[in-house]
Amino acid sequence: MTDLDSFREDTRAWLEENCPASMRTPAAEDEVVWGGRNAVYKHPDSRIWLDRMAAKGWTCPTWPAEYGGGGLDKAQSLILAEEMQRIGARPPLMSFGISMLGPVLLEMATHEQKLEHIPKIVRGEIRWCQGYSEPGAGSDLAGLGTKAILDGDHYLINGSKIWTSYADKADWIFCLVRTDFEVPKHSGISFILFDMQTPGVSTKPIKLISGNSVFCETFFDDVRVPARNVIGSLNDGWTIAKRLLQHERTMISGFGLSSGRNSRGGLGGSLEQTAMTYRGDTDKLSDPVLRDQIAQFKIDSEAFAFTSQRSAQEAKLSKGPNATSSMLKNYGCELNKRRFELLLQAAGTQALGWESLTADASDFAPEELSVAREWLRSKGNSIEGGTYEVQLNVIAKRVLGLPDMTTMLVKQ
Amino acid sequence: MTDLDSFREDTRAWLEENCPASMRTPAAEDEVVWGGRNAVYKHPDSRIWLDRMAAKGWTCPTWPAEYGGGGLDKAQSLILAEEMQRIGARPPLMSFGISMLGPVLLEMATHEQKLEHIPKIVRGEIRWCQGYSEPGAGSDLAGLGTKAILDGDHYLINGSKIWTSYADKADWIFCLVRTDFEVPKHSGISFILFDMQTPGVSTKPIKLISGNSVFCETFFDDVRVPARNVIGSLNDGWTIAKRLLQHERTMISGFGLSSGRNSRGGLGGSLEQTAMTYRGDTDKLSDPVLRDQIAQFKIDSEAFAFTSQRSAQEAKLSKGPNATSSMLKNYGCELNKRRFELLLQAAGTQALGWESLTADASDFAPEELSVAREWLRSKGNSIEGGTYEVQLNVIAKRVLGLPDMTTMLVKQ
Amino acid sequence: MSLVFNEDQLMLQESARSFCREQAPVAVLRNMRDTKDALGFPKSLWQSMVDLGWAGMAIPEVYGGFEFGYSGLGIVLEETGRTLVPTPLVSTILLSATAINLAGSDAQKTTLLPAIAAGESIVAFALEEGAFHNPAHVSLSAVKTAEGYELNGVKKFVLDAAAADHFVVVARSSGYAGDTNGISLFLLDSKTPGILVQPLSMVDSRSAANVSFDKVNVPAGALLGIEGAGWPALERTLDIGRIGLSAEMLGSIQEVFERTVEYLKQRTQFGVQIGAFQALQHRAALMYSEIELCKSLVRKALSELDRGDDAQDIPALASMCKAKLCEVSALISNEGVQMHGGIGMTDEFDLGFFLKRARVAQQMLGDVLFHRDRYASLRGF
Amino acid sequence: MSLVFNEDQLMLQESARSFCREQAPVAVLRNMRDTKDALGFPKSLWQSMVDLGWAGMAIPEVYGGFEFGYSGLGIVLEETGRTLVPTPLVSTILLSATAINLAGSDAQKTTLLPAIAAGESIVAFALEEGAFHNPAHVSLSAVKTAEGYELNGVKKFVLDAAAADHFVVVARSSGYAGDTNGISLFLLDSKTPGILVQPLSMVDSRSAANVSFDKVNVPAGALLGIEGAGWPALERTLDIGRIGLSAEMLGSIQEVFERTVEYLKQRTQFGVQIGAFQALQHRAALMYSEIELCKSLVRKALSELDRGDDAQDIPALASMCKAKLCEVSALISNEGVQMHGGIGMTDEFDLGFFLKRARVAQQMLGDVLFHRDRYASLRGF
Repeated sequence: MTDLDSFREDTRAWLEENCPASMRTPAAEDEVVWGGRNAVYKHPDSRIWLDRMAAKGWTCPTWPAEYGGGGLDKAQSLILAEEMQRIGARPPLMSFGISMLGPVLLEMATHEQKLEHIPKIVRGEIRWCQGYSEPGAGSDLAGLGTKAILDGDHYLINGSKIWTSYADKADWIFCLVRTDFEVPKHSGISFILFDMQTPGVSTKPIKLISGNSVFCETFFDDVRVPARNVIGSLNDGWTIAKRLLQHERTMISGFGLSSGRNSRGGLGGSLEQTAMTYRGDTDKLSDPVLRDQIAQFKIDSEAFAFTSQRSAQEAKLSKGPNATSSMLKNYGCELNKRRFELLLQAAGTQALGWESLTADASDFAPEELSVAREWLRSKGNSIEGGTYEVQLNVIAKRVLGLPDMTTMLVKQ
Repeated sequence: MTDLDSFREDTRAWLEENCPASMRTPAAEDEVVWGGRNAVYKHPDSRIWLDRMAAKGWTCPTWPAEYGGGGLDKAQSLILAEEMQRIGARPPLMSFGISMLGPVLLEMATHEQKLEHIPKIVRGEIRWCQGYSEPGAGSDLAGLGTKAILDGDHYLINGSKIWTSYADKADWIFCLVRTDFEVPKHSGISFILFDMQTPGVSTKPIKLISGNSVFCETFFDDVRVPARNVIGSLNDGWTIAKRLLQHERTMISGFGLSSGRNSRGGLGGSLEQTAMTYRGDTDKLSDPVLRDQIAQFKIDSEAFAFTSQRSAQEAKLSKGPNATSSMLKNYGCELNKRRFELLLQAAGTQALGWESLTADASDFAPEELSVAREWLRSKGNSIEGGTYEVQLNVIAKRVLGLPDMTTMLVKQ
Repeated sequence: MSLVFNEDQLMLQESARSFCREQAPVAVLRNMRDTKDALGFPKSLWQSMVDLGWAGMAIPEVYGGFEFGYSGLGIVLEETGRTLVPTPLVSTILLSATAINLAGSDAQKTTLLPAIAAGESIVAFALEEGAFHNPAHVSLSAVKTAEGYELNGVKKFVLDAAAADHFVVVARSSGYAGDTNGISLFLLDSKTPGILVQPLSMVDSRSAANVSFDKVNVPAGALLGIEGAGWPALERTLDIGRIGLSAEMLGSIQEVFERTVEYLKQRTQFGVQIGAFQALQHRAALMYSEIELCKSLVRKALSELDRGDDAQDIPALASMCKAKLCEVSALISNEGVQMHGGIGMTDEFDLGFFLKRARVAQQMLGDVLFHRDRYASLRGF
Repeated sequence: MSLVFNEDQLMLQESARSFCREQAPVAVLRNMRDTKDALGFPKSLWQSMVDLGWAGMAIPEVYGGFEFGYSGLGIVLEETGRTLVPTPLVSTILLSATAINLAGSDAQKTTLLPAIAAGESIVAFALEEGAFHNPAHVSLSAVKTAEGYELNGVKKFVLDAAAADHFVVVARSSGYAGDTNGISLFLLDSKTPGILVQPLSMVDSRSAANVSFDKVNVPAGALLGIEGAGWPALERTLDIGRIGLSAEMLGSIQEVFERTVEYLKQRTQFGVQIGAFQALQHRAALMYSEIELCKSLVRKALSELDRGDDAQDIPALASMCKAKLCEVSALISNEGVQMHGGIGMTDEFDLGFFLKRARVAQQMLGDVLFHRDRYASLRGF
């Protein structure tokens, strides 16, 4: 038996013993564990499951054991993922600390900084949010105006951020601030971390067209942050920001990956099943044109999944994220948007309810209502994390090497 | 009886007497009469028909009688058109002189110039071609390099033109030349007419992907042209050129207008009839997705025809071509391209023949072959007469009033 | 036939536009939503519109209307579409009044049309039975009784049912779901015993309800037209509804587009107005072109309706309008949000209301696929 | 399963690319067209390819092949697609050799496969009978006789029929057009009396012919597989053909795209490279994205084929490939011409050859609508 075989055997046995039965089903949206100081465990077993996994570092399997991670190599982590999938185990923890900040800290932070922050991410003790966009800046991320002025061994931060996901629920923020005002705009930015409980920080949720409020406006009014909380070199925050945006894109393109699967989108079955159910069809979808559109969508989804695989394989060969991340982000988002538009067509007026006014949901079932809300939410996919337009610019210039008219303009 | 009623009665009687029976059927492509010194009358009656119509000035019904035109007002010319349509009479003459040059001469030329050129256009004695585009210039029409240098009372013209339609068959050319080299590029251009038999003029047909050669390269090598042949003010040719391009766009957008009709496209019946015939369908097209695409196409075609009508009505109210000409040109061209792509789908591999190798056309019928050729030809619709991209720029800037990035660049 | 507005029509457009901008901006719909208003439209606002003659625009003079024609009604609908005014124009004026006028007896017309034109009566149109528009697929049953008929069945997604004093009900008196024969129309008081109105909360915040008919007994005089032969009047009613709804959609589309172009001129990024970016310019130019086609279709269909008995090709024109408007409405509502970026995603901004309304209007009276299919059949392929 | 090339595959790609660029540029096809070559491909060029092992790439070693796998053959096809090399790879290698290998007796395999691998035999595949791909709709009849079978009927659009020494013929031995039962495959000498080959001139300048079979008597040994049970082998053969053809289309698509991007960088208008115009940039970026999806599909399908008996989901993968490649091929061939402007419309420039080939390849072995429909059925909706 190879090492990997025995690792698989051990992993399987450990999971068998430690993963509660209740954690082997898909999590409803409100059962997802985000961790943090005010963590909510709607299902009591989810706390047990998180603690057990965190103790082994398996919330972050490939991160170094030195900082609390699992210390697994790529092959082992793949086996862990396969074994978890085999029993349908839920991810024990969702967090921007894991998907975005952590990888960047591991690459760019000092040993002390890692020691301070990584273990808490692994254990889900601190929930992070991202302070990038600013009101009025939009895609022009580098045009940010939040100021950090050195005052002894602290920075005094003033300004505001927008589109901060879950800022009202987060404990700490990783934030882009301007620390040099004399240089071109990309050059004077620093990447800094601070506690959201620091005096002067306030948040205000933004209500979206879907009726939900996952984003906030965040205001900084003379917020004092220790200077040692800067990550990487002072004024070199743009480098870190770009790196982090790549991780964000990779995460968002996952929307498209799952959009081909049968389990998503609110309505129980797949897209084609939904269309058939709402038409009373059994063998074949009776609307031939919708059938063609769904087939086209599913072919694209499958092709997209193969492309993500291929991109991951290429990234492994060339080490590090590759040029396709912009393309994957965009295609994934467009697929997700297409999926919800098709779901609306699949279910007709039953997918256009806003809320149920009856006790027994005889007007609109909860799954139907969530289709409408998620459809509205999906429109943001091609705006957040670098707009559709910005990604196309990136592909055109970085991947295809086409000349840059904006640079010509900026040079004026 | 009103004047118009009696005009209609007279016109009907005249047509009845003067339009040969053979001229009351659609003209095959090689039967169209283009006029000129080397005019070809494949059908002998077409010469008779042209001469009779030209004698009344009815080849150009609304042009002033003073210059040989019909001198009709709008209402009368409409009646003439209706009466011709009623008996299926062919247009007696096709020419760029009528559709493009004439209207501009009437507006901008001197009395002497009109007297010299208009009557010959009306009678089809001179066939005109257009010398606008130059090799390498493409959409950047104003960047032209053909030079006209004054030498006494003549200009000495050197340079070359490309995409000159039927230059090898034309008698005269209307041409844009650079007459001032010290000013911004739009300002130093003049509009000049000359005989293609002038020494130093030569042409070379360009073979297209469709296998046809309607366009030429045209070379000018020390061509001496009388200075009085300049139309309008010296160095103000760009004004005339733009006016003329509007007429060209109006003409080209006609492609889309006719693309909804049943009689075009090489295959006898309509698009949907073709699709049904090649599938052996009788009541309903058996491919439901193609049926949907054809329906979408036909709806757009009908909507486009209404839009052309509306635009003409609006132009009448506001006097002169209006802002929609770019939009109509583009939409018409795209419709024509769509039509041919759909025809390929309608007829499958039978629409993919290049020539017939059999005596009885048992491999490919002539109509099938012409679909393939016209399909290829249609790809040029969105390139000639101002590219698709240039028209969209025009709509964005002139109609929607969006700011101009290229101007910002040129200002550099 | 003229596809451009005449003086009278331009004046009407101007006055309707001012009225909607001033008296009925999007804030009115927002307020209806936030206060969970049960009626579905502000009563006093509707009365002001009635006072402007909007309710009687397409009703014959002899029944208290103004005969300004469908082109006039279309102009009004276009303007209400620009600010998403919640009104019973579609339910009561376009659908029910048309059905009554086409199929009703003189007594029925005399009773209801003047009341409608005067804003005193709201009549809901009860047709759909499933999640998709399917007018021949009626199965709510009308069985003959000694005194008249008994109705049994359920109607879904009935617009303005909560405010209605009467219903036009599409029922089946013989045959099976899918047959065009055997369809009968009824006009009945909404208080008739056995009727249960169950309000719905829809994404577009307009008023709709599911309505069940449980042993609803109506007199023979409730029949609208001839028993079993309701299909032709129903089809024409629906076509008029589709054309009018297309006019409303045209207004919304133009409003979103104009707001978007305005935003492109104002918003700067990377030091320039984003409207200077050519990719956005071209997308805007393509949208403009599609909207021009929509305008022509809607005007053509409306003016054809106004030719009365000479009207030609109405079914095909109705399907062309609805098919094209659905397509362009999807395009513009999506591009509007995308080009506005983050702000377009916020509830505080109006754009979301247009997006939500767009999808409901797209489904109503047949979506794009329904109408392309119908158009192809009408054109014989 | 790996979707990236290994060392061997990269080497093959490199050598195939050099070969095609140097020995078989588009000028070769142009010359075939201009000289109206009857054979359809240059014989010596094909022999050079045979010498490189391309003909035997997917043929088992025991029958004289090299078993380099379908991934290898796909790499070669992709490169021939880049320069539009006319070869019998589709007719003889992808279709006929596959059918013989899947359905043939040992004797049939021994006779023909080594000859094919050695470039000594060209075998055309005679399937279509109408203007659209419709494999179950076979009606060319095979009637049993004392000595074997008599074939009667017409096959259309048979690739490389002029050069073929043998035909694989798809015939009906029982049942009716449309039935999958009753289809039989035959392998016969192209000189058999009663066969008439009528060459076609197609837009893509490749060799095809209509072939009529008039009382063609063949021995019992000409049957390929079991009488009436040819469908499964035919389906698999066609799927392999569709995947291989998709690989060829992928090569053409990439070539057109790369040439277009190159042109965008070189061509200047209004004083700047046209590639700096954002609208063109975005269209290029969208094309790039679609091509990446095409690549992944083709590689996935080819490597799945190479798993032999473990291969999964081949029918769906084949339909996904062909559907997507048809769609993107239409997009790229059109955009290529448009972005090149006038020069793209001239015969002197190569682009037209790609456009013409694209439409023929799109129709061949099923167009986008055929394959989306098939995919939906395979996925159960």
